[in-house]
Amino acid sequence: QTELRMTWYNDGNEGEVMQGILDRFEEANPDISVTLDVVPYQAILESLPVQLAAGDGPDIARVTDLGGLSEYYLDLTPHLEDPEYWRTNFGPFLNWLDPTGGGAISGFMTQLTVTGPYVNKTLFEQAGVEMPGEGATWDDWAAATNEVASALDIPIPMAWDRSGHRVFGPAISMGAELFDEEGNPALVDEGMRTMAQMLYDWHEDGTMAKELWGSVSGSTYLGANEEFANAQTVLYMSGSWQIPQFATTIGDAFDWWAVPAPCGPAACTGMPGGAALVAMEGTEHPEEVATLMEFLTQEENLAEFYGETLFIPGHLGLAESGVEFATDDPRAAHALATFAAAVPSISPIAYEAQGYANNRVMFNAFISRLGEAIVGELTLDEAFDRMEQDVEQQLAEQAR
Amino acid sequence: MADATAQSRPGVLAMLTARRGRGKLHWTDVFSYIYLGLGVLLMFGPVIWLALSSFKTPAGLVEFPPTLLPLGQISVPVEGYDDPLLLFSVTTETGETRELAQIRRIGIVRQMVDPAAPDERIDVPIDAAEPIREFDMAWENYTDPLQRFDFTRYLWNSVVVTVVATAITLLINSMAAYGLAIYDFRGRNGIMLLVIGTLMIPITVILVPVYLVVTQMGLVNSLWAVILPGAATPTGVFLLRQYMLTIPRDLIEAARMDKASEWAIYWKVVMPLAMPALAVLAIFSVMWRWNDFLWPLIVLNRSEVYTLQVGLNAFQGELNVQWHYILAMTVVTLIPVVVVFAFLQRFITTGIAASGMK
Amino acid sequence: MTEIRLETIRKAYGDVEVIHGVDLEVRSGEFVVFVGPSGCGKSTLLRIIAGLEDITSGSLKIDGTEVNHVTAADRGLSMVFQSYALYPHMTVYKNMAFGLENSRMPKAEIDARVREAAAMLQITDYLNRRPKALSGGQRQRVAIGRAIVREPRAFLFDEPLSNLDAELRVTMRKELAALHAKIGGTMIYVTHDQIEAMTLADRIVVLQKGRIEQVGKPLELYNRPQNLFVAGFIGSPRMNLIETTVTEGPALVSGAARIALPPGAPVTPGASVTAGFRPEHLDIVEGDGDIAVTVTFAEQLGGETYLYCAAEGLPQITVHRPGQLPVEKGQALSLRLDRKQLHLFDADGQVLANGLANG
Amino acid sequence: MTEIRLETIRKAYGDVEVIHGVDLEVRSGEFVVFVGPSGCGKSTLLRIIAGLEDITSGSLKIDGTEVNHVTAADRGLSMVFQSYALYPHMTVYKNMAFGLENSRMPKAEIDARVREAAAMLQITDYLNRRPKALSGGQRQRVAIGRAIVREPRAFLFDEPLSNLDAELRVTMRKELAALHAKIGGTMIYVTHDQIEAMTLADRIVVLQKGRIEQVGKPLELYNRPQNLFVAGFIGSPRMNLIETTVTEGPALVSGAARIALPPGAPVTPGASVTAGFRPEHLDIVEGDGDIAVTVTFAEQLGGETYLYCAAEGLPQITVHRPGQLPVEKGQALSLRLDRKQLHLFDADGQVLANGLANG
Amino acid sequence: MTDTTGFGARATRVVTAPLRWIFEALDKPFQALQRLGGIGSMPWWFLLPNLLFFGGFVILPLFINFGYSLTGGTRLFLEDRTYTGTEQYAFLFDCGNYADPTSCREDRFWRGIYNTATFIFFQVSFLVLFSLVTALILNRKIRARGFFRAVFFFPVLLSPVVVALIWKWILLRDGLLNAALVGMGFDRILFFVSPEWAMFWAIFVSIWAHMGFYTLILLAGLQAIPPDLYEAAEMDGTSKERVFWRITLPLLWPNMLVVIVLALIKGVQVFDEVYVLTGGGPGTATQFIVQYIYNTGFTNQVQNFGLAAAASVVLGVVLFVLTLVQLAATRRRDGG
Ligand SMILES: Nc1ncnc2c1ncn2[C@@H]1O[C@H](COP(=O)(O)OP(=O)(O)OP(=O)(O)O)[C@@H](O)[C@H]1O
Ligand SMILES: Nc1ncnc2c1ncn2[C@@H]1O[C@H](COP(=O)(O)OP(=O)(O)OP(=O)(O)O)[C@@H](O)[C@H]1O
Ligand SMILES: [Mg+2]
Ligand SMILES: [Mg+2]
Repeated sequence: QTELRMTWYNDGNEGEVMQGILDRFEEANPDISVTLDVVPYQAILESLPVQLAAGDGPDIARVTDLGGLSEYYLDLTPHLEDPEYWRTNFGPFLNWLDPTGGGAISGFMTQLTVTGPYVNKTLFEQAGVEMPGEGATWDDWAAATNEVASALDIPIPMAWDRSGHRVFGPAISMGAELFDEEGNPALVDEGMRTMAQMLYDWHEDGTMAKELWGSVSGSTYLGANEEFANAQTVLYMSGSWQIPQFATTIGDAFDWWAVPAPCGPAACTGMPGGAALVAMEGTEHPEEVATLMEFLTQEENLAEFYGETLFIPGHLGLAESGVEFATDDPRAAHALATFAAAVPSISPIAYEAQGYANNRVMFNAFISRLGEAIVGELTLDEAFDRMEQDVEQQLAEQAR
Repeated sequence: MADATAQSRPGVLAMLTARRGRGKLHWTDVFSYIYLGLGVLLMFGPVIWLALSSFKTPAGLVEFPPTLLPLGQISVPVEGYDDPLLLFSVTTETGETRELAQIRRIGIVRQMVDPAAPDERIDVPIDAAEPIREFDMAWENYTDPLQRFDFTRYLWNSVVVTVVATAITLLINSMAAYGLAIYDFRGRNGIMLLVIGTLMIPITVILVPVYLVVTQMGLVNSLWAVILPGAATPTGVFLLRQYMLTIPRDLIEAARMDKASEWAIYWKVVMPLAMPALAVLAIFSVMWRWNDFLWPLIVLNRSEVYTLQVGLNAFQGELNVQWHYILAMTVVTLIPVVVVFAFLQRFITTGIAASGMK
Repeated sequence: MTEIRLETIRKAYGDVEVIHGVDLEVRSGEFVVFVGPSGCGKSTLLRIIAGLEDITSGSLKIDGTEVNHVTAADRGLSMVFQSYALYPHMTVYKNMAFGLENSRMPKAEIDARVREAAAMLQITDYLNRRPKALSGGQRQRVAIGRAIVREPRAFLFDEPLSNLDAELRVTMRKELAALHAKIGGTMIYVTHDQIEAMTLADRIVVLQKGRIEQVGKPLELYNRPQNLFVAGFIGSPRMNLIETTVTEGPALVSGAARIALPPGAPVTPGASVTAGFRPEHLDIVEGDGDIAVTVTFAEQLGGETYLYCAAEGLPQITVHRPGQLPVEKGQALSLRLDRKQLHLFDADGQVLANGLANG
Repeated sequence: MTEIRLETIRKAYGDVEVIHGVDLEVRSGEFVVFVGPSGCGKSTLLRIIAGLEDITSGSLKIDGTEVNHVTAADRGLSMVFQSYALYPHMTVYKNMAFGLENSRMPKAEIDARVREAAAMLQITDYLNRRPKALSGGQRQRVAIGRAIVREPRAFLFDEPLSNLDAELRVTMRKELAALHAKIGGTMIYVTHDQIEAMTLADRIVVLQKGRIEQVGKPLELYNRPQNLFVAGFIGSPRMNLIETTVTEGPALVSGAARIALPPGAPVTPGASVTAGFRPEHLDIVEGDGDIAVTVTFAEQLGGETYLYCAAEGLPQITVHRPGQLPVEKGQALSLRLDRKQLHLFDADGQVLANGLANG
Repeated sequence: MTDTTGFGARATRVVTAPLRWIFEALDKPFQALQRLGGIGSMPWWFLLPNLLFFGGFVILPLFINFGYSLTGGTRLFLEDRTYTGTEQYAFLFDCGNYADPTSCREDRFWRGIYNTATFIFFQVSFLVLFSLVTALILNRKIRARGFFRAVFFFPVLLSPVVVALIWKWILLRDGLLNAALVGMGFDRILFFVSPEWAMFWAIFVSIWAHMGFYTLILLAGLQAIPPDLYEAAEMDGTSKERVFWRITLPLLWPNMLVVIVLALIKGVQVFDEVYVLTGGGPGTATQFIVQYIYNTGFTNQVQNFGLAAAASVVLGVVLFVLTLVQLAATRRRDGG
């Protein structure tokens, strides 16, 4: 009997759902057993790369640094019965997993995410403020949330996840290009400066609270889901993955509403993203891994998975046909619909950024330096210089 | 004879008035007891606060101002509704307060019902209703995360790691300490310098090289990978050696005259006498091993070898900070430490005092 | 029974030689006491015999076999340490049994031996106590018991009584003497206490600076010291020693002292001679004596009296008389020496005479 | 000069009273020694006088002023501790100057006083050393020096010599006596050493269990003990004490002893009487004596001899004779008591007679 | 401990039975070694197991680490990495002005160093001060001394992560402390937003967590001071203040030295508790040198082992100097 190990992390109930599917798989393939090793997310980010580099990695892992770890992925193509199925249904995402563009098939998205804001609709109602509608700009939202907050004495008008990934969507809306003509990263341009300046000003004028972006260092992630769930903030810029969690933690305490990505001069886009389940090159059982991956990507299994976890499908066919989400919460359903609808309007730059192997270098450089600027350790201009230096240095180091 | 009566006054009063010198109550006496009182508050308070908080619901946790005890909202069964409904204290427009149960909330309005008169529906603006609460321990903070994984297995792994590692640490460190304390040999100073030198290297900075060594030995994903690397602690050698130096040489020589082999001297004479220092090291070792997180996270990626610390943190996802679980799990990991402390604290005090060093 | 022989034993720590060639034979069953000033090498010599220190050169023989390279454990000797070195974590029983267990003796025999020794030393009642719970004298006995049970070829003691208070010391001294009388083993005993040496020893070995000064029976050393060092060292209070010049007569002259010697005394006029006379060999006489002194200080102990006297040009002269003497401070006395007990030493400190005919 | 008066001083620790009403007057310039068995309260009494312990009841007066509530610092006394309690981190000079600096004395005067005391105690050469680098005797002197410089109203000593070895103790004892002779201050001295008490004291205070048993000059206590406790306590080796019955004659009979008493001895036939006689008051006689004994153990110290003898129905009898006695173990002896030195105590331990006419 | 019949003792015997068996079993081989090599060889046999572990898991990694510092790239295995010589060091030390981190190429490294220095300065001073005060008070004749001693020692047993969580939980925006402040009519303070407050709490919490240990060392020192010295001082008419400055403190000095040096070394190594408490923020206000190393080598997407290793070698040199200071200090104590 062959044992396969799958390293997994959980944001919600996806582990349990996956376990259910795996049980069925084992039933169908008695000679293969699959063990789900649930680790803290920190291990996926920090330990997994080292383990993979040392050759001690698992057979399959759920990862978020899609491109960065691509050198360790297994190309499943030779082992798949129907590679075309994969190309058709996972086409755009396969490139994220293979930034070299060689056409390898290494895995699929357990979850597609789209970034975008949530608002506390109830607060708007209580304050009697009109919610900005489709096509509203970030400035409109800033003004509206400020109005609500001051009317109801809400401490934080607007909160964003402390994450470069979250910022890049709006930044692209502001006109950031992220890459130069040759496709090399060019982090700081006019659009990015506008975005950074905007965030900086919001922190200065109290639209955003320094607690989030100012209170930790480096690239540390901090979310505002608690503040949002406790109605401490009017608008929360995060992403589709919060839906299952809000459905349980907020429930019907107030009306939490996902709204379409606000606009900038260049676009109205969020960032795509997500986690992928990928096969690892280090495996001793590529055949069995392929068997498992094929099983997992069967349409009905994926449909069950996305449906139960309330994840936006990373399967084009299912995206088209729609997944029946296992929720009777109208707010969750609305949010899912909103994010799913946003997928077509995502800017190509955003896709390119998400597919770029070293995108985290850019994210981190931006968020850590901007954070330092916000607390006053650097001026914004110094911060821009440092961002570029950081990116340049890390890429150089990697190229050695 | 005010002093004499003070001496024999019993109980708390005596405790409050007892003091070092004779003569009048010195300002230092007053200061001492204020300091000690504040000390107890400051040292114990936070831990107790943590323990209390760990029984609060997520909503209770973020409540401001916080309540001292964990409270839960009361729900009552109401005729005509399948599930019990949550009870609120409602201030009506006329200013009187009533206890109403909520059916559902729509926008900024709660649809409510009087449990006594279930037929009539009342609409109440949300800010006019206050939840009614009572003391309620949110045990689910503990049971939920513990059910999410194989708690007993991880616990067993943690216990194995802690016990085996502590045993190995005590054995090899005490042997080394014995060698360095009892014998006078060429190279001893060199080894002591090495020990003291490495005493100061924080493990965090050599994580990767140690991982390389462990990989090369093929230990990854076995408990040995967690047990072995920290076994030869310079701290332990240093502590034990300093203590063993205080054992009179005569005893060693007496044992030699008594035909004891060097090994017998080590374990029958020196080890029992080094008990206080061994106990201190044992306590520290248990503490280190039990709480170890960063290192197991790197070398263990298979669930059958997870330790409790890795397992408990596995519910920390990419995007959640679930304080109610974190606090509860913190309390869980605290329990063995508290137990060890309760049993061995007199060893700690005599041990460290006697070894005069860490 | 065991005979121990030391042949030109030398011991150096690094470059410093602390034992300079010691020759000594300890006879079977003999109680030999090492005395000497602090740092003279008593302990070192004892530890060499025990095997706890290496020998730098020379040869140590036990019953005729050289044991230079035999470890302490295998020499079959027992040692009682000054600190007793009882194992604090073991009961008295365990302390005594430990050595036997190490040689894998059957449990029953261990038990028998321990109980026998305990009975002999009257510590049977404490067998289950830890040393901490014993008084000084009891600890002492346990230490001896631990030595006895192993039925060693010889016993070594390093100042075993020096940690006890004066009264207990007297008791334990008598017990040790009784013990030796009873079991009769070869014993080597280190002390710097005069009285212990005098009362316990069959023979005393006086050491100084790593060399043997004299070996002999206690009263022999007391009565016939072979050199100035032994004369000054043995006896408490010390022998009075005064440096004199021999004049015709012959007589010894120095400051306020003029000691006429009987004819035939082994002195040459003009020579420097040190005269030694013990405090108890001075009589207080009416009229002219040998030395005219003034009492500076009198100690009336009731049963005996010590007088400390000053005399012109002489060091302090001590007088020891039995009973209570009605002597006051500042009183002038005339002292007369017992010639039979007068010791004379030449300029090199070697003895010229131990006792002369009464002059 | 300072007079210290204790009036029914009591001291209790919690519920346990350890000093049961002590009355004592220490006269100005007097050297008073407290002796008594361990735990009898000597140190406690001294510390009460020093001000280091509170008084439970009673009154302590220095020069007529009650000082019960005066702090130690303000009583103007100096104390020399058993451990010396020298400040290990200060030089000898600093140690001696410390107390003076506390009272903000001008530097020049401090210097003068320290140097004067140092000269007197012959420690001028060590003024810059730390206590660690001094020998026991030197430390002792520093401790005394520290007491002297403050020119205290009285000196208190708590077993100051007990940490020294035997030889040094003798020297330091003499120095102390000389010191008292020189500066003449009031001194209270605690010891459990017989000889120190006998030789140093103007008066000895014998304590037992927190009570005074007898106060008197040394030889008075030695020759005329008022009760059994003092008789047994003063004198080393101890007085021989045997319990006897008075028969007609009168005579004292017990076991192998039959001691005829001269007529008029204060005894009633049939009464129980304890007879006490010191070891040096026993003569060895040919033929019939008072007690027939067998020697169990003889200690020949050269200048004197101790015999430990067994007699039927009696405790061990100690005999102390000057000189070297040719006595062997096991030899039978006949002992005769000096009636002039015979002490008789009644059944309550109170004295009946200290010395009788020779019978 | 002396109780040989109680439950505790019996339990101990049961627990130690296997240990005893192991020791018994090891007796034979060690006796053989002793017969073979004599007593002179025994220390090495006793040291051997520890040295093996030590060599494998400490010394060897230290060498590998040094190897890393001379190489670049992101490869894990030393042989795959590009040799760069001292470039990593040069990069670290590329500064316009060493006193101004913003002028340095690797500004975070220097910020880490300056933050660590600030932290150590305050943490060590106050740690020593509070330990001393606590030890002095615990050394007085107070009731329930054992209890109070335990109270102050207790936090030493908590893991750094737990310590940080406990305090974070209290210091949060809606935490207990802010509730108290609001209750007393003050404004809320966002402790983790202000660099000064963040540093303050980092120092405070680390003192809270470690004070008990140092207190115990000082307490041991205090208890070793003979009480009669105090009585002698009392007889000498010394005021309490003077007794403290002139007697207690000098005699406690050796222990103080141990405490200071240990606290310094632990201060340089500070990482996890502050990392969990403040996350190094706000900005980089509480980012310390060890966190810099950890981030550089571990949390960044490009795991820069070489640079991290170079920084840790620099840190090692600093620690080594501190070690020498300690050795010199203890030497002096032993000698003088
Ligand atoms: N380990 C050693 N290294 C160097 N010298 C030593 C050592 N042990 C002892 N000595 C020296 O050897 C000499 C003899 O020491 P020993 O202990 O035998 O003296 P002792 O006669 O027993 O003295 P005491 O009566 O003080 O015990 C001393 O001068 C001592 O300094
Ligand atoms: N602090 C205390 N608490 C309770 N009892 C005490 C205390 N100090 C002394 N004692 C008791 O008081 C009695 C007298 O003690 P003290 O120290 O005065 O005796 P001592 O005559 O000096 O004895 P030693 O000759 O052994 O020094 C003893 O029984 C002792 O146990
Ligand atoms: Mg010696
Ligand atoms: Mg006393």
